[in-house]
Amino acid sequence: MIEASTDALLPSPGSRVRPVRDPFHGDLLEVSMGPHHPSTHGVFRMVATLDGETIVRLKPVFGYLHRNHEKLGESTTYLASMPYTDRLDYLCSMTNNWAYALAVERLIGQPVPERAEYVRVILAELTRLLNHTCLAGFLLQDCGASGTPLMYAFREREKILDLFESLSGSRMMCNYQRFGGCRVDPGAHWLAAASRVTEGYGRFLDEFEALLTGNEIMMARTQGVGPLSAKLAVAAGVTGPMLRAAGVAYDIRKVDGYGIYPRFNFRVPLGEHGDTYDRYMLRILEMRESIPILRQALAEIPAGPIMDPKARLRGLRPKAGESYGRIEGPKGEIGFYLVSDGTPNPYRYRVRPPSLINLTILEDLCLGRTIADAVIILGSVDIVLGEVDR
Amino acid sequence: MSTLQACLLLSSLLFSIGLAVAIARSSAILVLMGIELMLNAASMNFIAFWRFGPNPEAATGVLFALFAIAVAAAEAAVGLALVIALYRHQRTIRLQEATRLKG
Amino acid sequence: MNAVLAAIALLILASAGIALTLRNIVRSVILLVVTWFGIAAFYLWAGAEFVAFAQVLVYGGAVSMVVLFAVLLVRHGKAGVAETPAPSGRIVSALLAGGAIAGALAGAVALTPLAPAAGPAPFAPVRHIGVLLLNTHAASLLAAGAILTVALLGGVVLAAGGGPEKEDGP
Amino acid sequence: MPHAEPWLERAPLLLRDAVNALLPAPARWWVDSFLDIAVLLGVFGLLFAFLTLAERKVLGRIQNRPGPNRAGWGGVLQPFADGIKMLTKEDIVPRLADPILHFAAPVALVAFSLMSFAVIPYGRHLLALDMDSGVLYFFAAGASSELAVFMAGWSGRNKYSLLAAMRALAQLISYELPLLLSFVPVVMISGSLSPSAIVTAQGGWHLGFIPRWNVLTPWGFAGFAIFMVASLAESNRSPFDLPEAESELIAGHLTEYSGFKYALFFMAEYFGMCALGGMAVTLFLGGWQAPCAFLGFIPSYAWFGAKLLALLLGFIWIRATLPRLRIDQLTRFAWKFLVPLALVNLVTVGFWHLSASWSRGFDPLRWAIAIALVVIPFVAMGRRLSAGLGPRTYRFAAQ
Amino acid sequence: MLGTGLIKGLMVTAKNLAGSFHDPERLVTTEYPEQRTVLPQNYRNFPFLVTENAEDPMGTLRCVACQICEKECPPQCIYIEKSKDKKADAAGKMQIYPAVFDIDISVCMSCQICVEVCPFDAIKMDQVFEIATADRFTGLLLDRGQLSKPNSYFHQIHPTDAAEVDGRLAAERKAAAEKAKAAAAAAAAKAAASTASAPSPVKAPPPVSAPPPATAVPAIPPPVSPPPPPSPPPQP
Repeated sequence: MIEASTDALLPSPGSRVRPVRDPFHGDLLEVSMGPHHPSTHGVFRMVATLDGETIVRLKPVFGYLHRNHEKLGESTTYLASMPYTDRLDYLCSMTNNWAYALAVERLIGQPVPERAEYVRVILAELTRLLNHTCLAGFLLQDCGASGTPLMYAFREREKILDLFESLSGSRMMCNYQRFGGCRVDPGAHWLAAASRVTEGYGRFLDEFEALLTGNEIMMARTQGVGPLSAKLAVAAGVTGPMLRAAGVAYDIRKVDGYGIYPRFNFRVPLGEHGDTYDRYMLRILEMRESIPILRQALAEIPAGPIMDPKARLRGLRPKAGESYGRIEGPKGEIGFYLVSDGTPNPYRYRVRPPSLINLTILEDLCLGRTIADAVIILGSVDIVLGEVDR
Repeated sequence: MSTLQACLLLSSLLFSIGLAVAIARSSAILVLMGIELMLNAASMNFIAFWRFGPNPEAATGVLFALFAIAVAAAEAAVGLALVIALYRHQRTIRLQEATRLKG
Repeated sequence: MNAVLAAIALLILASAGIALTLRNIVRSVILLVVTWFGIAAFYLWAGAEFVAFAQVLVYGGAVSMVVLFAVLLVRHGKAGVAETPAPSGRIVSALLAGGAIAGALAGAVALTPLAPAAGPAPFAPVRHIGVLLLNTHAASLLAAGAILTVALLGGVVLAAGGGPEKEDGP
Repeated sequence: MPHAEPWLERAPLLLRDAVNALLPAPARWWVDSFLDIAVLLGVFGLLFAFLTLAERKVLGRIQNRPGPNRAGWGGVLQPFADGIKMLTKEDIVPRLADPILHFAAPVALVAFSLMSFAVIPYGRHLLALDMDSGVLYFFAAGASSELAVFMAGWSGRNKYSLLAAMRALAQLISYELPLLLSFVPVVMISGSLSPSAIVTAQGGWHLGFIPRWNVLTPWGFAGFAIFMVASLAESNRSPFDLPEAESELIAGHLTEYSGFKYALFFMAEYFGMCALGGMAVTLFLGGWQAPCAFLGFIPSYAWFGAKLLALLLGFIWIRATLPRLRIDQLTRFAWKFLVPLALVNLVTVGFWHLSASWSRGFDPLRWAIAIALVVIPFVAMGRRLSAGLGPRTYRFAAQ
Repeated sequence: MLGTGLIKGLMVTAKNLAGSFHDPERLVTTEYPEQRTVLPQNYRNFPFLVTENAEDPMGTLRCVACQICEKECPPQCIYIEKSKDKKADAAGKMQIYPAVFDIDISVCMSCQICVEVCPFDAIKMDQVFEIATADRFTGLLLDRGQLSKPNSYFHQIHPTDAAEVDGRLAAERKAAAEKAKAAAAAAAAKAAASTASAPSPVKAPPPVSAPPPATAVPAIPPPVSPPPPPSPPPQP
């Protein structure tokens, strides 16, 4: 309607309203959602073509937050890239750090002391709790829940961020892992605090689920919305909870058994329908599985050095070669691929960002759904634009 | 001129405007609106006669106006459904172009 | 009293007249809604409270919504909100027909000897109307109900018949 | 207790009489009307101001944060600070907008929502306009307000606004019917469309202590529930706030509004909420009647105010908790659930009316049948509505 | 039944509404300018340069302008120019010092890498965060004077780290002093031997005197608290 009227009444060439002619659907409405839109989780943009409220075409546009991350990684030393990995997925800096440290450790053959491995597991699982909590809050916010679940999620997230802050000095940009260990030793105080947070988390999850998981509106909004088939998920390289929600048992903690994960006894929940509700519930279930891991790690952590005494902080000159370090990040497989040519800077520095790769199937999930569904599907994909655009 | 005559004059003018709308406009929706206006003008007459008529206790004028409103609502619903069906089939609601009855 | 009537008449005729000339359908429709409100005011002035509110409820609340919905649904292409004008011949004939009818009716009204205005405004309480509806006019009420039901069903069938989109409801 | 009314109850009457005594007879009608309007505007204007504050405070408390608390003691001056901010902001009208409709929409919306205050009986002697068909007037005024929402959405020439306008229309068409059907039982029982008569019909007590409010009967409770749900939808409150669904449509029909026009929309939303709440109190909660006989010394308008505030708190509470429906679910909920339920409720009230003469012995049976007539369709239709939805169990990968 | 989930959710919010009035767990807001959270010791934000002597902040910088941090800084926000001359450092040794030491705080991302790579414990992380300024350019470009803060400040914000650093530095200096003393003694012995072998005292070198260590580190306060011993791991 707008396009017709602008044609006739308001000859404004600067108008950004463009009609879309489609012989099969009549004239459609093209809506540019983003880059500044309340629910695109940052500066993401979806160019949605609507027939009524139904999406017939959806083009994700990203790159508004591109920062040259990989090129920067190739022009600085190995150590200097570490703080930059914090800024990839700024909710999960600890796991980003770990994946990068793992890649470099593999490149230079650096062992990691036992205590550091335990600390890494503790931090990774705390990060998983943090990320999934945020996701659940944001997803329910996208469903229109007036911020209440989001505030509850942030209330709990705050406790984990406080832990991170007292350990690494920064709440989100932790820059904590080093090649061959971790930077600071968590004292007994910190471990006790982490234990308290872990024990309180189950209660929070119960309350959070009572708030909205059984809610009829929430179920009506999410069940059967945006189902992702296992075939498409595997073909598109989707990883993480999204893949497992589609029913594919693939968890790098089990597959690779990196670090000391084989010592832990935990289950990998699987979804059946692959819809938005499954994606949401998978995260809740994973959080519930993370709690026993944390409990075990906090109980078993040995004394000892946190850094390998022979580890070198600077002046790394790895022998020519390549390595790939990947871990199961909260959003999926986060990996770093490094090629060394013997100089202090990596020859090639490449990130495998789970957010970006999970996002590539957005249009497949949204076609035929309404614009309101697209918002929650995007919310359930769990992206952070810092990682998508890099 | 008595008040009743003024009322009747008003309703006849409204009726004429409705007629003009129905004839002059090319959009099917507006044609329907014109017909609605004519119906309304008729209802106004009922009310006017009830108000100034000899036997207001029977309230026949009021009841007639009520029925007219109900039937007009039904007419609007069916008419607009027709417009939408027309648009579905022929991609236009201009009456000059909607010359085929076949869908 | 007559000043109020004059104001109401001005509102009704002006809004309807302007609606006749506007090219923008949405504006036309909204002006026609104003006309309907004016007619409701006329009913109120005449003392038919119940009819006035029914008029607002049905026209202002329901018919206008359906009309606007229809305008938005058929908004694309040539049938956009800016209506292409009808051929000038039709406009002339419309004005002629409207003018002729208006003249004839006005003449008739002016020339017919009508009984002078009755006394104070009659009052039709809701209870009275209800009793009348269910006693004397029960058959008409049933007929109106049947017409409405059939119209509703017909409307749904017509609007939902063609394609995947529906006017409203399931 | 009309013979022994406390002076507080009669205070508004006394005030009016005092004013009237000073005036010549011809001016009294005008002054009275003006007084009514001024009092309504003043009271509800202030209520609006503090309701925004209360909403933000309650929402904050529910979300574990204190809410606005900087302007004045505990934040009491916040509404006025907001008002000053709104008034001094730039009023932006998009270049492509339809300027007339863009201006008219907020004005019409506020006007319509104010009109509905005229017929609500706020107290035994507090009623601006005692109209024979007052309830009909109320809903006529309310139904028109959605027209203004459409105007707002359409005039902005913004695609989000346009989608919001479509949604507003669909929502109105869907929820007007259950809203109207839900109060028909009350009209059937009390035999009047006049709000004051409906309130009077709810006076007195069953067994001496259970108030004879409509909500305390099976059909009344069902009607009240349907009325509240439909009025949530009518006033565009969460979980039916689709026209201004922030996460999809940015601000819906308000996207292109700023400054004072935006404030007017806000005001109209709260006015509409107050009016619908007031009507719900009148129709179902016994209006200004006190819940117990011995509490009759508290003036009736205080009871009305307390009930209204409780309902408004309920609105806020619901908003703080529930997510939003999708537009097709919204219309389906209205047509497949609320409308049939309201129709069944008509049957229930018919039964209730016909069985009114049953002797004491059959009274429990009457209640049981009426309750069954309400509950069974609710459960059955609720099950059909939520077919295929439900909690799921999840499997775990083999170790 | 339809609605049970809704009611459950409403109960949760009601519980939170009530809880926010008496349960500190449910009202977590800190009203910032009036209330302040206690920053953890490890909290870091923007680096500063440590000076040994609070009275002479510029004269006793630990920094010797080795430029390692400048090289390692990921966003390259440090700019150092070496001095042409040498000045005595806190230990009295003649050192090159930074003639210019600028950090662009608007670029710095507080990653702490400069601190980790500094071999002289000369740059440490600060805990300031209220540094907003309207001046976009010079206001955020801190120079040597603005960056230098006394060691006592370091003790104040990071007591554990500071104590450890001071202990290490004292040990190093002691070792250095002993070495110097030993070297001096050796030299003296050698000199004595050479005098003994070559009895011509005319060309004897002047006696080398190492500065006494006690006066070398006058600004170091005693450690506030010893670093906590490595905690025994909690055993199951």
